[in-house]
Amino acid sequence: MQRTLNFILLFATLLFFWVWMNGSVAGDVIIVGVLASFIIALIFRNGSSIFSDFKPTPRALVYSLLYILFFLKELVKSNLSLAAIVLSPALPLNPGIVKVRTRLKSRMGRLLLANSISLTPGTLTVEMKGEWFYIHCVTVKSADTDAATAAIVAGFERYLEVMYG
Amino acid sequence: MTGKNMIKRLLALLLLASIGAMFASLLLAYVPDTDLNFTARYYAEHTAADIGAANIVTAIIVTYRGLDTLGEVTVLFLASGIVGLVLSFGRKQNTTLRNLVPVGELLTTASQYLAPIIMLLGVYVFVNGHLTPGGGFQGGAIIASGMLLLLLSDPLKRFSHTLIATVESFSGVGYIALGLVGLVLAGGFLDSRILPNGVLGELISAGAIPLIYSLIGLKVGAEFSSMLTSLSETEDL
Amino acid sequence: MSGLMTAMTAVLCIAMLVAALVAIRVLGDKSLPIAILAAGLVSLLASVLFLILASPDVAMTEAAIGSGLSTFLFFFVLARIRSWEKGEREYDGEKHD
Amino acid sequence: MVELLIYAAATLVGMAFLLALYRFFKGPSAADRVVAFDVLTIISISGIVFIALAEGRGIYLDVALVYGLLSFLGVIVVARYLERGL
Amino acid sequence: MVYIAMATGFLLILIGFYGALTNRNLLRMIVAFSIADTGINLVIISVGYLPGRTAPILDTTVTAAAAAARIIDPVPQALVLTAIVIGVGVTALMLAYTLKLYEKKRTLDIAKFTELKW
Amino acid sequence: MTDTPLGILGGLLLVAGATFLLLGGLGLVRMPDLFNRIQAGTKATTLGTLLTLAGTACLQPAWGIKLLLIGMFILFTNPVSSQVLARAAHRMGIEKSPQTVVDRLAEDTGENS
Repeated sequence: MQRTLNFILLFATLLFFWVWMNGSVAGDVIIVGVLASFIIALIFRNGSSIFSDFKPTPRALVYSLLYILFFLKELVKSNLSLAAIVLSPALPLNPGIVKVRTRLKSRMGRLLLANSISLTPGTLTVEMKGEWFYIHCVTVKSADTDAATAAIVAGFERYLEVMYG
Repeated sequence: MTGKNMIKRLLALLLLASIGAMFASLLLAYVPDTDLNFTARYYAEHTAADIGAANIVTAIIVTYRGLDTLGEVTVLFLASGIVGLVLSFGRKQNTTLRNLVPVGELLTTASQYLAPIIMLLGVYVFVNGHLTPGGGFQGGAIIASGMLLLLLSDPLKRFSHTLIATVESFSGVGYIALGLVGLVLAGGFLDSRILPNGVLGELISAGAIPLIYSLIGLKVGAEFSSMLTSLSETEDL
Repeated sequence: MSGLMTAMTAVLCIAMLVAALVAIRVLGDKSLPIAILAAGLVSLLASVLFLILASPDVAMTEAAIGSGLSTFLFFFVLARIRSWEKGEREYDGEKHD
Repeated sequence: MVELLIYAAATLVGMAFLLALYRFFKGPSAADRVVAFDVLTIISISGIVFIALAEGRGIYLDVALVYGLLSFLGVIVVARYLERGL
Repeated sequence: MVYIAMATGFLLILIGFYGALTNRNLLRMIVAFSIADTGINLVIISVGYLPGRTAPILDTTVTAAAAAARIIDPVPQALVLTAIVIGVGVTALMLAYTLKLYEKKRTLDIAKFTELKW
Repeated sequence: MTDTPLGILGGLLLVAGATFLLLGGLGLVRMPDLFNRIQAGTKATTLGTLLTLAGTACLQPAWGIKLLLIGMFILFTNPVSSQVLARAAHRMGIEKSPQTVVDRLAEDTGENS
């Protein structure tokens, strides 16, 4: 049962990407896409799709929209702060690797969290071990684990927890 | 030793200088054409009506010069076969498996999600070979890159040889069979006009080109994959 | 916009020549992984140059092959040689001259 | 006006490219060069988009698609080699 | 623009030959060969380029009727496309031989392989 | 490529994206050690490329779908490569800049502290 669901999800994701790549929903495109997605999903039947762990509740849909907005805001904000650092003649750095804790369990959620942390400049995921993430920061505000968790992880985790758990 | 090296280097430089002078004369005498030459003009004017492919390069590779492409695919097949053969000679029997640095969680997860999408991109590239840039060779290379991602996320992973060999032989046989059908039904070996040309710019058009290019794509992908696997299996048994 | 294209070509060509010279150790680093990386850079930049020369098919081939496959082949052989040399000193690629 | 802006943007991209090339040339360690390689490939995607814009041909974007999805493979290969995981 | 690209192609060929002739490490020679390969492809492509024209793919901007006046020569592209793929096959073949030679001799120095010298 | 408001907006976005690319290149040259270079280099260039894609989408609205797809691929693949590289660098024991205040990972794994 779980495997069938997984297969269907992967198939749907691939078909979605196929239509996106082609940029059209003409009949022949869909037919070829169904065929190609089916074969690839068959080859990767042990694999999983981006939406495998997604919780299909209305709240999660709203939160994923909010998550994208929040992420874009963080991206621009932190890029500007990094730009200030790079442009200042003295290079006010205070680098270090801190340890943070995450509550996320699902693979996709953890991947998204690590990617979001890496993409916001100033923080970079170096290693993931169980519930501990090791983050390199350009400016370390506090080496304490709990304070760093609140500063780096909490913002993203709030949304991801609802979406992927 | 150093003196001998010196002489060798000097000779190499002399040789290169002469080749370089040749190249320089070629470059200085080169004037870009202002118009297409005879062959190119023929292709430009007749492809759309005769073959029905929007991508003229694809029309040349698959139909006008189809026999050359058959040769290329054969060369690639031989290369991958010889790589496998050379590496399987005198393989050591009892080497221990390497103890590698384990792969990080992020890469395993990401490759699991990305590999199907890379494969899908490969299929997109070779199915749309007659409309957009790309085609069988590029699509095959992209599919092999997807395999490569899987291999990187688990260096000791072993792919199914039978699957790769089956895909390779089926696509090869299908390619030849389509060529023979062209010989019977249309103008000659590997003629794509065994199916109707359709409307220029649609996905299913240009005769048998999407079909032939898909088979080439699968074959090239399987050949690259078998090269990768035979290289990655040099040390076990 | 041909001026833009010409400037782009010039920048790319400079980059390719520098990378090629690094690769065969006329200038720059002498280690073998760097040489392979530089050769990969040459082929990736060549793909952009092919696109400027109005041949997207070739550009796509070069991008698909140069980005992963050929680099991987080189590094895999290098890694095998390194693992066979385990116990001897670290492989630096330049033992013999 | 728009053309002028495109020229300005292309100039800035070219300068970024040259800076990254300097880092590739300079080193000092192998990993530094890999970072520079990564940055050069990302900048090249912008370059491809600029070429498509200048020529006005949307089909060139397919190349950027392949480039964007595959260029990270090279970096991963080198990184795995450097950490002795290949 | 064509001249710059063509000159770069020729220079890459020369650099590749120089590297293949002066280096004694087998892997480095293969790297040099692949650079020369890229250079040759670049030269062939720039021969096919016609200034002010665009890629040989028909769509709404380049219609089939206007194709002969708008596109560049497609034949060199078809040649180079297959040449690149074959180039990777050849590189893989050379690397496999190198691996085998290393396994036998435990060295990558070309001067140490003396069996075929006379 | 006309001077419509959307076209002007696209041009400005292009310039903004190119500025971020330049900042990334500058950071790559100026930063003192490898981890900071990864931060400055790959992150700023990601935003720069995204803005460039957005600007192009404004200039040529018909390409929007494909540009969005390219942007998504970049967002998905780029952090993966930089994380793998950072991890490899840490395992190799790349020298960190003397300004580094804390390294919990080296403390926990006990290597190359």
